[in-house]
This record gives sequence, C-alpha cells and structure tokens, in this order.
Amino acid sequence: MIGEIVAALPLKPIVAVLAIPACAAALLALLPGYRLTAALNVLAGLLTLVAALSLLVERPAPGSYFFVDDLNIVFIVLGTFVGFTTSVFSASYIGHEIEIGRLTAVNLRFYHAMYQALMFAMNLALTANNIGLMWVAIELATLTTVLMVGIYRTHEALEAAWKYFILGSVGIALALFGTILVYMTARPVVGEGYDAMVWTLLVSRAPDFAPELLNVAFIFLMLGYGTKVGLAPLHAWLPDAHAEGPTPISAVLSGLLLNVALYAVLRFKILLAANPATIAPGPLMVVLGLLSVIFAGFMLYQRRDIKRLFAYSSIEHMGLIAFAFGMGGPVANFAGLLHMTMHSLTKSAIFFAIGHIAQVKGTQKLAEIRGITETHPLLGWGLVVGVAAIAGLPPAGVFTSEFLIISSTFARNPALAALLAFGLLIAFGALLLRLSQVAFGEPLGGKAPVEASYVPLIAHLSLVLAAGVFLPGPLVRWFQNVAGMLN
Amino acid sequence: MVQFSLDFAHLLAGGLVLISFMLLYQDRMFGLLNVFALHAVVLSLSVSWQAYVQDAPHLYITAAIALGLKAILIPIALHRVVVRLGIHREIETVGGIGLTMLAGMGLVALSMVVMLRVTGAADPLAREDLAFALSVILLGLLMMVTRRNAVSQIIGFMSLENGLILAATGAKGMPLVVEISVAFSVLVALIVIGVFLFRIRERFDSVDIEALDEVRGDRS
Amino acid sequence: MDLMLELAIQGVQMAIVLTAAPLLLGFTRAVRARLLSRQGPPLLQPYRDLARLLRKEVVLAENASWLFRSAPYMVLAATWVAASVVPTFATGLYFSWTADLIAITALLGSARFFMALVAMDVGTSFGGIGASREMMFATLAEPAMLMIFFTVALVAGSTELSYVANFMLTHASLRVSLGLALFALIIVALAENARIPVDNPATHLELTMVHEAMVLEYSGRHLAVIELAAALKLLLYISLIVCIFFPWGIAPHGAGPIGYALGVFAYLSKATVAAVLMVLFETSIAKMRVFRVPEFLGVALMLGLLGILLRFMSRSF
Amino acid sequence: MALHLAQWCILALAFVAIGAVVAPSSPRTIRTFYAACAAISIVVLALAARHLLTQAPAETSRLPIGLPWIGARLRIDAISAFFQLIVNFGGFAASLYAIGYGVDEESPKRVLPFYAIFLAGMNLVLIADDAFTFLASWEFMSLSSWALVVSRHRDRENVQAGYVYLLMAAFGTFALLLVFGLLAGADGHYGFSAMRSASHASGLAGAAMVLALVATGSKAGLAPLHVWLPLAHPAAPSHVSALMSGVMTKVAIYGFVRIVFDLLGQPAWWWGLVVLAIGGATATLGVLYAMFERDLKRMLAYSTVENVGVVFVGLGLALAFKTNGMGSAAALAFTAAVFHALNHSLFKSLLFFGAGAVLHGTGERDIEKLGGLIHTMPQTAFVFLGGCLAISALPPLNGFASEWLLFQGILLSPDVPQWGLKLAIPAIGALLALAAALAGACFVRAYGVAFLGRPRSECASGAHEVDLFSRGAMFLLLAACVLTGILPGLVIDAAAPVTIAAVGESMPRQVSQSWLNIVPIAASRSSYNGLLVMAFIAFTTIVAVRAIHKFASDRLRRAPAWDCGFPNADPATQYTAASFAQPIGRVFGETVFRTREKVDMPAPGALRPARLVLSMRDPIWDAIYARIHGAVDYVSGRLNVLQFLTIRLYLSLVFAVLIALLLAVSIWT
Repeated sequence: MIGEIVAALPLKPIVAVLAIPACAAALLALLPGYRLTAALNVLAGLLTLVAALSLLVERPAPGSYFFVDDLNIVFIVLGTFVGFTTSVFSASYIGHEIEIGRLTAVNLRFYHAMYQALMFAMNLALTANNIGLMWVAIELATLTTVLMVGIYRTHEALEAAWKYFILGSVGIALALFGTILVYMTARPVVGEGYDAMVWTLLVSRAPDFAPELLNVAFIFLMLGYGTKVGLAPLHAWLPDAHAEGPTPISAVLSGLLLNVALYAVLRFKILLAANPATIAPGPLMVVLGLLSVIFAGFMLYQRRDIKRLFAYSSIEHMGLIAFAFGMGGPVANFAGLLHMTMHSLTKSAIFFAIGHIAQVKGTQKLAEIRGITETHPLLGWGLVVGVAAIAGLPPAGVFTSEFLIISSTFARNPALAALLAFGLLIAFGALLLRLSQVAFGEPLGGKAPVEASYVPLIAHLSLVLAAGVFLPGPLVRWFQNVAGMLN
Repeated sequence: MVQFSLDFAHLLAGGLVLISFMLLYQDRMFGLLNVFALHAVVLSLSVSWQAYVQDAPHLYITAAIALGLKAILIPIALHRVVVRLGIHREIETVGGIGLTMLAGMGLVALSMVVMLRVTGAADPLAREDLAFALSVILLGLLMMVTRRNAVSQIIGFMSLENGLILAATGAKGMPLVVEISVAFSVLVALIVIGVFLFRIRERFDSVDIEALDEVRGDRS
Repeated sequence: MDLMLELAIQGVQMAIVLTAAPLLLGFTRAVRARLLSRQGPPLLQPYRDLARLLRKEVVLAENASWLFRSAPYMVLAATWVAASVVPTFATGLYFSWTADLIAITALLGSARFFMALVAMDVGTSFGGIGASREMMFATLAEPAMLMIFFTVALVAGSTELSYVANFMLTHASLRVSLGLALFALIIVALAENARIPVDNPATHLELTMVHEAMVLEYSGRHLAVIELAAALKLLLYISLIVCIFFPWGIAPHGAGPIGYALGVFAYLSKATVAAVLMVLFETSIAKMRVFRVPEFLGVALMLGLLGILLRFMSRSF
Repeated sequence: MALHLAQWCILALAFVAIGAVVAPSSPRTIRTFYAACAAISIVVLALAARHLLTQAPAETSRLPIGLPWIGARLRIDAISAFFQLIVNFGGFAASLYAIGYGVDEESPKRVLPFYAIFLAGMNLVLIADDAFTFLASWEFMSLSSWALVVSRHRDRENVQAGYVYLLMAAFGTFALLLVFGLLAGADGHYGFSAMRSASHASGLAGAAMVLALVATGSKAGLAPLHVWLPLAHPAAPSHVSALMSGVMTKVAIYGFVRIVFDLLGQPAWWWGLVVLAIGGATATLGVLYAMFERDLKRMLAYSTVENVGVVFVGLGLALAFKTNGMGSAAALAFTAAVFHALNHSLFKSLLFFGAGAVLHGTGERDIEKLGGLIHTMPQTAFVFLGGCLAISALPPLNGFASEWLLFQGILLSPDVPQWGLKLAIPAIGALLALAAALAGACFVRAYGVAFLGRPRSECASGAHEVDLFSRGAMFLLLAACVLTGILPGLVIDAAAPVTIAAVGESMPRQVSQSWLNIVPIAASRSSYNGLLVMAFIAFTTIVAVRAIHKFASDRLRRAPAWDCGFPNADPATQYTAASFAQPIGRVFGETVFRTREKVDMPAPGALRPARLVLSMRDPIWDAIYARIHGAVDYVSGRLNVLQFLTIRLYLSLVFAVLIALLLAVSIWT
C-alpha cells in the first residue's frame, strides 16, 4: 500500500532526498524575510525526512552513482530526522538572534541556504556509491559548516572557523590521497575508469586487491575522515567550531556531520574487512577511540564554556563509537550503531536546551549560569535529562549501548574494558559536576521567560528514553543486520 | 616508448620531490615564492605529460590550472600580500633548516619503504609515482608544521596539494581528477583570501590565542 | 511442682544477690579501714545508708526530665537481671539460659547507657564530665570484657555460664589463655566498679570523679537505688570471677537443700576472699590520672585478644 | 503471582511519579501521593512475606523490554523476598512518615516524583534476573535518589553532596558492569540463570568477587568508599535520608549477596578474609567518624557506615565457613548478617525520622545548638531513645539480637583451617566489640546533647512536637524494633529459606524451642532469650518501683540544679558534644584522625578568653580522594594545554600520528 504510494510519487525517494535540500538551498538563498524562510527551512527538512523515510519502503537498486543499503539508510534517516528537528529549533533560536541583532537579514539568508546545502551535502555523501563522490560531498559539507561557524563574525567565531578550515583542509587532502590509493588498488582488478571507484564493485572485488596498498590507503582515510569525526588527537577544530557557531549548527555538527565522517570510515573498514590479507583496521580505531574517550574525559574538567563542554563530550562519544566499531563483533557493532543513534539524538537535544539557555542567560560561560531548573524548569530539567542520558544513566538508550560495549569488550579484553570504563567515569564526573552547577543552586543570570520550541527537545529525549526501555523488534533486527555487514 | 614515457614521468615526479626539498631549504620569503612557482610549473609539466601519455585530454585542464593559478597567480598574489602587510622577509623555522632537511630525507625514505613494499598487483608506474607523490605530500606537511609564517604554511599546503594532483593524474584513468583539482584550487584560493582578509600577518598562530581565551572564558 | 521449685531457687538467687550486695560493700569498707588502721564503719553501714536515703525527700533539679526519674530503676533492673543469671551458689538455674556471657556484658552496657544519659539530663558540666569519661572507659572495658569472655567461651565451648562453670569444674587445668583472661577481667572489674586505681568512690574532688560525677544530682530514693545498683554490680563482678575461674564448691543442678546450702557457703567464703584481695590491691596502689586509664584498660583488651589468639592457634593453650 | 503483582506495583509507583509531576502540589495531593506509596509498599510487603513464609518456589517471568535479545527477566526467590520485606517495610514507614512530614517541603515537585521512582527502582533491583535489568534498575535507584539529594538545591553543599554521590554511584556501576562482563563470558549470557549454572574459573571468580565488593560496597558505604554517605544521606529530606540510609544500603547488600553467594558458586577461602577485613575496618572507622560528628544526620549516616561494616563482617564469616563446608556455621553467620541488615533498616529509619522531627521542630541539625528536647518533644525523645538503645546493641532490643548471633558466629571460627582466617577473625571480633562499645558512647553523646540538658539555642527552646503521622511512623518502627528484639526466633526462621539459598543450609528451627529461646547451634553452646530478658527487666523494675514506693518517702521537691554548689544558669556551661567526644578523641583520634589540640592560653592578666583549637584530618579523604582529585586536576590541567595550541601545533599532532602509522605499517609484515 505504502509502497504503491511511494512508487507513484513523481520523484523517486533517492532523488528527492538530494533534490529537496538542493532546491531549498537555492530558493532560500534568494528569499528574504525571517518567518517565511524559517518556515520553508522547516518544510524542506520535513519533506527530506519524508523522502528518507520512504526510502525505507522502496529501496532503489544500486546505481553507479547512488545506492541505498541497510547501513547508509540508518544514517540517512537519522540525519534527516535530526536535520528536521534542528530546523524547528533553529526557527525559534534564529528568531531570537535576529531580535537581539546578532544576525542580520543577509546573514540569515545565507544561513538558511547553507543549512540546506549542508543537508544536501550530507545526504549526497551518504547515498553516494562512488568514493570520489563521497569525498566531494564531505568536502562540500565541511565548507558549508565552516561558513556557518564563522557567521557571527566575531573574532572568536572567525578564529574557530579558520582553525576548522585549515585542519579540515589537511584532513580532506589526506582523505583524497587515501581515495586515490584505493582507486590505484582497484584499478588492476576492476579495470580503469569510473568503475574502480564504485563502492559496490569495490567491495565485491576486494579480496583480489593488493593488501599493502589498501593498508596505506586506510591509514590516510582513517586520518582524513577521522579528523572530521573528531577523534583525538585530530579533534582540535571540533570544540571551537561547536562553541562559536550558532547553536543549531553545533547540534547539526554533533548530531550529523560527525556521523557522516564516521560513515565514511566505516565504509572503508568494510572494504578492508573484505580482504583478509590486510591489516585489521579494528585496533587502530580502538586505540584512537580510547584515546579520545580518556582525553576528552580529562578535558571536560577545565571547560568554562557550556557549548565547548558538550563539544568535548561529543569527542568522547565519537571515540566510544569508534571503539565499539573497532572492537567489532555482532554485539559491539550493534552497540556502536545504537550508541551513534542515541548520541545524535541526545547531543542535539542538549544543544537545543543550551541554545535557549545561553540565549536567556545571555552568556555561554558556565560560571554565570546557575539554577536553571528553578528559573526555567522545562529547559533545566530537559538539560538534566539530556546530560544524565549522555552520561550513560538509565533509562536512556545510551546506557544500553554503553552496557553492551563494555560488557562485550570485557569478555574479550578486560584491560581495554577497564580503560574504557575509566575514561567514561572521568567524563561522567566532569559532566555531572558542570550539570549540577548549572542546573541547581541559587539562580544566577536572566530569569526572563523564554520563547522556546520545546517540541524537538522533548521529542529527542523521549525517543532516547524510550529506546532505553524498549527497542522495537524490527529496529533490532535491522541493526543486527547492519552489525553483521560491518564485521 | 613506454619505457621512455615512464622514465620521463619519473624524472618529472622526482624533480617535484627535489623542488619540495628546495622549498624546505628556502629561508627568504620571495625565494620561497619563486621556488613554489617552479614547483607548480614542474607539476604542470608532469600533468601534461600524463595527459599526453594516457591520451587523456581533460588532464590538460588540470595542467593549465596548475600553471595559471599556482605558478603565476597565487605567487603574485602572495607576493603582494607580503609586501602589503609588511610581513617579515625571513622565514622563521622550528628546529632549523638543517634539521628539517634531515627530517625530510627521513620522510622520503619512509614513503619509499611504504610504497615499494606494495608489490605485484600494482603496476610499477603507479607504485613509483605514488612513492614520489607521497614524498611530496609528506614534505608539504612537514613544511606546514615547521614553518611559522602563514605564507610559508600556505605554500606548504599547496605543495602538499601538488603532490595530490601528481598522484591523481598518475593514477591512470581516474575519474573526477579535474573536478578535484578545481575544488582544491578553490580551497587554496579561499585560504589565500582568508589570509588576506583576516590580516593574518605573521603566522596562523599570530592571532593572539592567549588573549582570545580570556574572552572565551576557557581559561580560568 | 518441679517448675515451682526451679522458680523458687531462681528467686533465692535473685534475693541473695540483692541482699548480699550492700553487705559486700560494707565488708570491703571495713577491711579497707582495718588495713588503714582505722576503726571504720560497721559492716552493715551500707544498709543504714540506703535506709536513710530512702527516708529522705527527693530534691529534683528543676529541668530534670522523666528519664532522670526513671533511669535509676532501669539501671537497677538491668544490673539485677545480669546478676541473677550469673551462677553464685549453684549452676543450672532455671533461667540461666536466658542470657549468656555476651548478654550479661550487654545488660551491664544498658545500665551504663542509662547512667551516662541521665548524667547529662540536668545539664551541668560535672554530669557531662562523668558521662564522657565513663563512656571513654566503656569503649575499652566493654571490648576487653567481650574478649575475655570469648577466651573463656572458646576454652569451655560455650557462652553459657552454667556450662562454663561445670566445664571448669570437670576439666580444670592451668591454661595460659585463662590466666590472661583472669588478669584482664580483674582490671576490667576494677575499672567498671569505679575502684582505685581507676576511680575513687570516696573522693570529694569533683574533677577526678567519674561515677560520682554522674550521680551528683541524685538524692533520696533515687540515689538509694543507684547506690544499690552499684553495690550489685560489684557483687556481680566478683561472682563472675569466682564462677568462671574458681567454681569449686558450686552446687550442681538439682543438688538438693544441703547441696545448695553448701553452695551458698562456698560462694560466700570465696566472695570474702576475693573482696579481701581486692581491697588489699586497692590500698597498695595509688589512683591514676584519667588519661592513664585507657592505657590500663588497653592492657586488658590486649590480654583478652592475646588469649583468644592463643586459643585460635592451638587448642592446648 | 507474587512476581506478577510486584511488577504491577512497580508500574503503579511509576504512575504515581508521573501523577506527581502533573498534579498541582497542594498539601492534599501530597498526602494522597504518599499514602499511595505507602499502600503500594504494604502490598509488596505482604506478597514478600507470604512468599517467604510459605517457602514458595522461585517465580520467574520475562518482559519484552530492556535489552533486545534477552528481555527483562524478573525473578522472586527467597533472597529477593527477604530484602523486599526490608525495602517495603522501610518504604511503608517512610511514606507514612512523609504523609505528615512531606507536606512542608518547599518544592514538593522536586521530591515526590523521584520518591516514587526511588521506591520503584529499589524494588526492581530486587527482582531483576539479568545483568541489564539489574544494572538499569540499580542506576535508576541511584539517579532518583540523587535527584532527591539535590532537591534542596539552593544549598550549595547539597548539590556538591549529590555530585559526590552520583560519581561514586557511577563508579560502582562501572565496577558492576565489569562484574557482569566477567560473568557473562564472551557469548554475552546476561541472564542470571546462565551465570548461576556456568562454572567460573577461580581467578575470574575471585576478580568478580573483588569487583562486586567494590561495586556494592560503594553503594552500601564500605570504607574507603563510604565518603558520599555522610554527605548525601543528610542532604535529602529526612524521610528520604531514612530510606537511603536504612533501606538503599540494604539493596546494596542484596547485590553483594546475589552476586557472591548466588551467582559465583563456591567461594575461595581468601574471599572471606577480604570481606571480613574490610567489614571490620569499616565498622570501627564508621563509628569513630560518627563519634566526632556534630551534625545529627551526618552522625547517623556515619553510623550507617558502621552497621554496614557489621553486616559485611557477617557475610565474610559466612563466606569463610562456606568455603570450608561448615554449613551450619555459615548459616549462622549469614543469618546474623541479614538479621542485622533488617534491624539496621528498622532503627536507622527510626533515628532518621527522629532527626527529621528534630529538624522540623527546631530547624537545626547541629547538636551543639540543641538540648532539652525531651521536654518540648517528649514523644520524639522517647522513640529516639528507643532507637539509640537498639542501635547501641543493648538488650532486649533488636540490635543486640543480631550482634549476639554474629558473636556466636565468631566463636565458631577456631575450626576454620586457614591460618589467615584464624589470625584475622579474633582481631575482627575485637574490632566489632570496639565498634559496639563506641556506638554506645556515640549515641549517649548524641542523645544526651540533643535531647537532654538545657536548650543551647533559641531554636531548641522553641521546639515543637511533630505531627501525628510522623509520630505514628516512628512508633511503628520502635514497635518493630522491640518485636524483632524479643522474638528474634521468628526472624531467624523467616530467614531460613534465604540462608538455604545462599549457603545451602539453615539454622535450626527456632520457634519450636522452649520458651522461644534462640539456640544457634545447641543449647549447651549458647542461647539467648530476648522475651525473657524483657520480662525479667519488666519484673525487676516493677518489683523495685513497688518496693521503693512502698517503703520509701515519696516526698519530692523541685529545686535548682546543685552542680556541686556552683550552679550556672548559662546553658553554655553544659558539656558540649565536642567536649564529650574529647577523651575518646584522645584515645583513638590521634592515630586515626591525627587530631591535634592546641590550647591558646592568654597571658596572666589578659582579658581575652583562652581557646582550645581542635584539628582533625580525615585519613581516607586525604589518602585517596584528595589525591584522586589532585591527580585529575593535574592531568586535566596538563592536557588542557592542548586546547590552546596554535594551528601549526595541531597540524603537527596530525602529522605525528600519520608518520607513526606509516612507520607502523612499514614495519608490519
């Protein structure tokens, strides 16, 4: 029934997923006015989400440019969902920014266009069946976010954008070299030309590839895309980019862009796994992941800026996810996917909350924010729930995934599990320390009521909480299937 | 003929590595810009040779971009930046030039070891071409991390990128090469514009980080 | 009928300890006076004192609470119950299994608990001093006592005093651990009964008081009850030492009237000897500073612990 | 049946929580909500009691929630049922107390929902039958109680206390996670039934035991993981403090029993030694801390540390006996432990309720500012006295009964063959005796200073008695303390199935003993009869009172205190709590707390007062937590440099990683 409806649509879902944001970006670049554009932005987000969801129903056959499989559809649905909810949040957030004059009308037009361009780039990266195309898409996504991070034009924002730009460029260069190497590896087997970059062909022929070249390729790809993922010590751009840009962008960065980069890494991990003679990519991911978790855990203690705090928390969680995928195996892969989903939802929810909090308090400094649960109960408790969830307390889904990651690791390598637990504990301590200062105590800072859109916040958090209590069977099977692919 | 084309390609790639060393050796700003222009010219030659050998005319576009943009436009632009912003004419290095040269030798050796281990399946052209390309890339990165001036860092990045183009054009039949080289040129242009716009005079680090962090409140 | 008899014997025990306690006190005072070459009070003076106190009016501090008025009875009851389960003249008393050595310690602890509490009730500084010092002593004396009892129980294989006494009678032999326990128990007994060298019941210097400081605010019948309880406690300790370490002549269960009479006689003579020894010790030693007492009691605790450890090491100790 | 209903009850508690969020907070609704909690607790209590008394077989069920391919497995067996008894009796009493007490809460919405969830979480831990459900509900319990701790968040100290608490809870959870990781094995058998039937390698089981001790000990308050208790327990509203201290610590003990006695199988001999040593140290250290504490509720929390230590000594003994196949001795020690756990839940709840009443009546927790409450709050004073007697292990109340059993267990231990245990157990016994004596001193001090004497401040003199419900709850608990004290046999028999489940044997049936004696092994070894002791005391008291009143003068005159002829009207001349503790401090404090007294004596003729300055250091905080804090600070400070590098240096980092990896791949073959 639904399948028929989808089939009858004028646009194929896969096209729609790309075309809607692309057209919206072009349109939004032209249209003036705040209310209309914000609404259009939300509408485009919604339509993209619908298109992505219909991909679930009707999955196109893999073409030479685009393809959809069990793995990338997770990312697409998650990405479009977070993109949509963030656009809702963005509408109220940006409204306030316009009011206080932090953003001008021109900025706004630019902002909305870039927002949809980013959506387009990410969807492109996710659906691309060509490693070169994927690379181009990720570079595009990076560039759009660089521009958005710098949108406030303050000294700090420009500096953050600059840092992001330079480090991102080097990362992108390394990734390109890796991509070229993969092509070189594939060429003797698959043949010259376009085919040697088509993902589905690469995987099917991978066992015949020269393993040495593939190893070197993976190192470059891991470092290149790993920079985007924000793994320590390649993370440097991430905290500042999160802290200085508009909060919706922080939410999108943490909730989406990091995932897209991770997706790229996973793709190449699959490629390597298909060739038994190559090095196991797992240990590299495990080491970088563990390093990120512990490093970010310690860094959290010294943070004075609320958004930078949660940016470091993103590093920690991306580390954890990389760790899980690096460990591999059905349980850890499942947990990694689940964790990625939960992290996206939770972290963007946290950014929704702190976006409004920072607006109402007029500051991002942790020391100047106190007792939000008193002055703004809904925001405050939303933040408490979000942070508790991200810190891995039940009944949030993050708890489930952390449980699976640690306990499954422990059976295989107790020392690693203990180290991971140590890192998580360190991070937990820091997050809760800051949370209890911000959420409780004698209220400090603005007490004015806030015109916030609570819907995205509540929607994300309830999804996360529900996932901790109950994961629906189809979802579990789907994730298990993907976990099998990643092995 | 095949052997000759290979040898010539190797000669050009090897020349690129050599010029990368020359870049490392420079301690004067203008000298650096000139050597970089030479770097771009050699790259352009190499790309053209590949276009000819592989009979891939679209690669001439890439060669043209390399020549026009990197060998001429950007050096001139940077020249003006240096003059306009009154940037020091001397290049500040970390660890001294001799040491960076030694490190560069090590890097070349490393890339040879890494790439020459790749045996059998890959054809020798690709293998040796890649070894040179990797050397150029690593030397470019080395330059970025051992030079304190923003301009020399940009040049490091561009030489890194030249290495990438070298690798991409050497990879016979690789699609999207032109697009990629265009995309990279845009990136480089943006960086140069960034330097110009943000008045990053001396170094990428010259933005007073300490003072900034006070503002951000990330330092107690 | 049997039950009635058993109950009667238990009743006799309770009556004996209660009536003999002041006598014992009077006896120790008389002996002490003799040793100091004084005339000394008559033997029955404690009874007269009690009677006099009972006749007097009670002067109650204005803010004394109900606890202050009821505590003396609680103290007496706890001490009396403890004293009545310690075999004096006969073992196997009907209710002897109600409370064993550990429970006796705890009952004495209850008495002390109330005593120390009411010392703080009126809110004077001397009461507080007394209570505080008493509890400090107790923190060492009580574990010491438990350790001693553990040693004994491990030797005898039981914490029931009747069994212990029977065991000591039948398996009597010299054991190191028992010697340590005896020595420690004497130290504890001196401390617990406010005897020299730990405390001086006859002191008039408030700052050195411990027990007396606690009861400063009492008068009349309340004081009488407390005095009686104190005398009872002294008797209890002497009975304990005698029962555990020198159970000779104690009447076995169901010994018949003559056996019980002999038991009473034996008990009284042993108690006399013990009292004399105690007074001898007291008169030959000086009172120590308050903060020397913990060390003194610490010795008891260590001895008790040593006793157990030896016992754990080998059955033959 | 029991399990099914228990599930519904937990769900009902969740609905109460939701209702509490939604409903307006008028005193009426607050009362209704607490009444609902009380009713639900009573239902679970009744179910558990039935399960235990009928010795029903274990019930299991499986809900399709939680971890996907395992589901939430639930199970009620004797161990669960016994602890359900503890939890829900405490829950019932606390809810009853709160019907009156909770109305005056300044922000009820910060308490009510979490209160219900807290109860639900504790109940869920007890019936969880797989690692995930167990951990999730365990964390749930921590999280909700954390929210309760920070419910009075305007006070900075409370928030900090909550922070320390949650951090320790997380630490415990990670340790538990590792335990379950160990037990589940590589294939991820997270169900308890699989863990129970699997045979664990001895080294692995030993590691799991240590981790379980750390995990549950951090929740129960074993030294040196106890630091959060005295911070967090007092910070919550008093009925919650009672639950946390009296009940939640028991859930932690349940966790230990479940993992070590039930899941791990046969113990190794050194397990007992470790548990005994930590238990003994905890008991002594806890009460020493309590001795010097001037905050009434903190004092109670420290006393909880002591009692938890006592329970763990019992468990350690049981382990030691179990290793050596001494079934009846293990049963005795284990019974003593769970009996003491039950007792502690009763009297500690009672005491916290009392402290809450004092706080309510005077607004003060500092005992140095109290005094004379026996006049203004006579009923509270009465029940608090009962609680003090019980916790000081004085007969005939319940605290004594369980300590007596424990001492009997220690007396059985010369038969243990291992030398380590032989040497340790007497020392532990001495520590336990010391702890008991110190507890007595500690509660004399607390009661004497807070309730007796003269009021030391205006808030103390203006105190007023608490409401009917609160008093009712306290009297209920006092009655329970007396009942379990004089009829310990009933509890021992009720605990028999638990003992069988944990150590394989049980104590002989007690109810059939003549005169309701309790006889752990044989009448010739030892026996105790709380009922008769009670009767004896009553009898002798009556005799004494009757006799005195018959023969003595009954004249009575009120007069100013005599005080050796120097009465001073100023309440400040009374002995303070600090001065009370000072002699004990001199004896024990110098070694443990490095107490230093400094007398600042003015020169002769100077008019300023002399001062005595007492300094104390917390050895555990200094040795462990201060260092960890310092280390984290140091490391994070050092690493923080990485936030402020230049772009060039960041690039160098990337470069270095690249080179390292390339080197690695070139060396790798």
